[in-house]
Amino acid sequence: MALSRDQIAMRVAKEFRDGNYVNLGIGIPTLAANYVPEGIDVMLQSENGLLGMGRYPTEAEVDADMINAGKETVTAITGASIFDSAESFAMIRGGHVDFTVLGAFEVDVNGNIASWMIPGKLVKGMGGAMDLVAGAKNIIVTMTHADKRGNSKLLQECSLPLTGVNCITSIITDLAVLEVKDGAFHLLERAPGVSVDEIREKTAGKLVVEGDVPEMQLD
Amino acid sequence: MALSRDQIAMRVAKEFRDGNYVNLGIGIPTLAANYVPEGIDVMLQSENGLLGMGRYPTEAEVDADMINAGKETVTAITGASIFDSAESFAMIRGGHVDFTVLGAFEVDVNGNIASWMIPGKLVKGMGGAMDLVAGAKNIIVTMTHADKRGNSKLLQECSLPLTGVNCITSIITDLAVLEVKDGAFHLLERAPGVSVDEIREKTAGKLVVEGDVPEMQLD
Amino acid sequence: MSGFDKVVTSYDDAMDGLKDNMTIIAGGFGLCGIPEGLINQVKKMGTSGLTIVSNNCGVDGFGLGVLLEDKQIKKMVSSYVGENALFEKQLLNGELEVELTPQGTLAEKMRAGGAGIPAFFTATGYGTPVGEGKEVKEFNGRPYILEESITGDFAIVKAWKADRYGNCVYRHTAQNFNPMAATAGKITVVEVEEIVEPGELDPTQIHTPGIYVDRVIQGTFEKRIERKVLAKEER
Amino acid sequence: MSGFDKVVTSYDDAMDGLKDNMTIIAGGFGLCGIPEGLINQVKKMGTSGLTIVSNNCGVDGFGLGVLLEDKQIKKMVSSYVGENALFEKQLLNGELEVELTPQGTLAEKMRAGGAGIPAFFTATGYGTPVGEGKEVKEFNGRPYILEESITGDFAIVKAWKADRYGNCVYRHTAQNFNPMAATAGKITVVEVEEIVEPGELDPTQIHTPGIYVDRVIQGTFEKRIERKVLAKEER
Repeated sequence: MALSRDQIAMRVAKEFRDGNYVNLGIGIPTLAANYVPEGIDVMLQSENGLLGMGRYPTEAEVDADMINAGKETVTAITGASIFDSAESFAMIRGGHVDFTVLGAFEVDVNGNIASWMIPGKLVKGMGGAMDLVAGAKNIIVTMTHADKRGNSKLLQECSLPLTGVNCITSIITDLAVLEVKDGAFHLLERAPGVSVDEIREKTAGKLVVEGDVPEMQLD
Repeated sequence: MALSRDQIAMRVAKEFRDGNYVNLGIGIPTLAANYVPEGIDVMLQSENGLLGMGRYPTEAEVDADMINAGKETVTAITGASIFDSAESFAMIRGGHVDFTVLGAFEVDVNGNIASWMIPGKLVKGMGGAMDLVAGAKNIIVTMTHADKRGNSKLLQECSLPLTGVNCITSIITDLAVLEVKDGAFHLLERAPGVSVDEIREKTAGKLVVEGDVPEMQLD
Repeated sequence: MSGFDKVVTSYDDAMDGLKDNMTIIAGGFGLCGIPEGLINQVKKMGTSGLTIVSNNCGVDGFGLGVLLEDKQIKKMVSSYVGENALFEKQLLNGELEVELTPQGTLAEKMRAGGAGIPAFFTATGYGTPVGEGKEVKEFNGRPYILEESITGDFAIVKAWKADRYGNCVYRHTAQNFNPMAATAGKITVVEVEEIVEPGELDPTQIHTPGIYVDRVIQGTFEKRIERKVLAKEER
Repeated sequence: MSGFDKVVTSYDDAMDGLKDNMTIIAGGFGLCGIPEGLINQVKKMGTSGLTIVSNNCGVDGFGLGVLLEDKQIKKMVSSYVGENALFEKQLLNGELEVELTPQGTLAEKMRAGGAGIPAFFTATGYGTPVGEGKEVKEFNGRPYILEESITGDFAIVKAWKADRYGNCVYRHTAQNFNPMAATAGKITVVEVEEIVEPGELDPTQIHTPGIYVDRVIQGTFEKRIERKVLAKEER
């Protein structure tokens, strides 16, 4: 069975180590914050200028001056720091953030990613995505393995305008966990009940499968 | 009569306008702070990271964490701000400081300045001098017109390694006030009792004298 | 210290000197920490042909969005736009030009503009449409693109508190682009929630030293919230 | 949040991993705001062949000057040196190399190193010995030189207060190069006057966010004054 959005987030959260600084993009990545394993603490970085992002506020806590990168009202944890956007992106671009998790339209076997622009549709902008993929120590791309019409999002070469080049090493989809290296997708784990054949069929770019591919552990 | 060090500083201070931010180098420039005309306020910038430098401390006020760019104990005025060295030089290099006043070994007719290095002598470094001459809106060089052996410091071309190029427009010496433009020193004012001939004799670079040259007003 | 008193008492004085075709750098992220009154003053003045450098362009009827109503903006330099219908319409009509700039590059361009750095290399945008036509140089085997800095004729900034000398502090994430914007304007105008006397702000805790600031004006703020999301138990 | 607790309790732990021929970036200006105990630990370890990036090199017997005694320093990157006799001697002997760097360029190189900017253009040093051999490019008709950023294997920093997560504040002008140094070390060690609990520092008033900091150690400081000058009436 393909994973739900929450299950993808759950699998993402298993990558985090205690003491990691993590930037989570909008959508599935944001959900990962709900599934950080017990005994592990991560500190969330919000690129508008907040390190140590907390939960959403109660009505009484709502403050127009306290928002996250998605422009949502938010709180800060004890021990947070708040700073300007140049400092925030100095952290990101200087490689100080341990994990960036973000969505994508396409990823290819060379670690290129397209996530911000579909020609012909209105282009709203890249926000901080190009900075995040250029700067983070580790990037995890989360997305469905194929689009709604069944077209693979894991390509030999991205067709859409890129967000960054040679930067993606780790992909977690509703079907699989893959590593990108040496010009290929390497299958590391399958979603429970999903066959290697199905993954092979839905992966347009070169796929390397070595030995038995274990199922993901989600609990 | 050639001006004393304090008289040079006095003449320098007459250049300041109310509300100017000023960085004063070590030596004669520092003295200028004592002669700021009545009704005029300037705010002193110290490049180690202090805007609004005050007087020296009393014994009770001495604080090892409160020093100026000359590494002297100092105080801050009410309304001062204190910041890191990158911010301090952002101000200087970004052209936000109205006046830099500094000494020099040599200045030439193209506005080049040499002030930090005499080959053969031990070189201690340029500190912030290269940043200051590259960045300040207005630079005033203060120095004696000639060295102790009578050699002019106002040259056709600097002979010592430079601190900056094409950056000096204003020179105040013990003999004269000069503007540097169009490849020449333009004599604007004479020290009281000093003749144009004496200045001409002690100026090695091209000197332009137009009309009657007034005496400096020092009171 | 009257020469350092930056306080002005009218919005006309605050934006005096703004002319058609100028560039304005505006602080703010979304609707958070935006100089609401200064933006409204630009609308009132009717100045046109403006280039606005700001991470976003407000929403319909609020923030920088109001400058679209009379087509005052010629060009936006932003990382993310189109949160309002009017923007989209003018963009598709060709009445409005957009230069999309990665958010971190935009912040750095403003800082560099204020700090006398005309250009810097960054990995951000290399190999993407953002890097097209830009100089590429390798450092330690990795390619970087050259990005030029940004300065403006005006910078409009929203601070929490400022003293009469222009020393500013920002509140929470309303800080965002404001400190960099403040450094990059030929004329920097700060609209604040509270004007205090010099000495009331701790000298080591000032976000924007007064040297960057030309004018300070007391504002009143609606502080509209773009996306109010509450904790689960309150939903 | 134990994974974020950066506090170490011994100087051995604080500088663990330092090896011969490494580069250390050190905060401080003159003797103000220097990590006294960390410097002494480097002396105790006897590590040699070090490249030290710091605005100055201390004085005879104090600050970075103590690392000269056993010739631990191979190269200094500084804007102003030679406040001590031993430095001068080793420099003239050719036992010590110095790369003189303008003070503002040095600060910016550290900041750039921490911020992922490999190089930037600056007017500072153009046409001088500092500019020799460096790329020159014109922007708006003015020539600028290309300066590369600096990172270190270690950064040693002196802060006033830090919480357990490594969030730091600096006191008065002891701030100087410390915040930039903190961003530019592969391993950043902060020696502080006081360790506080998370939450005790105002989140909007933190000079160095903890993300840059790997280790925090409680120090004791002599805080020697280089040039004590008193107000006239007290002399």
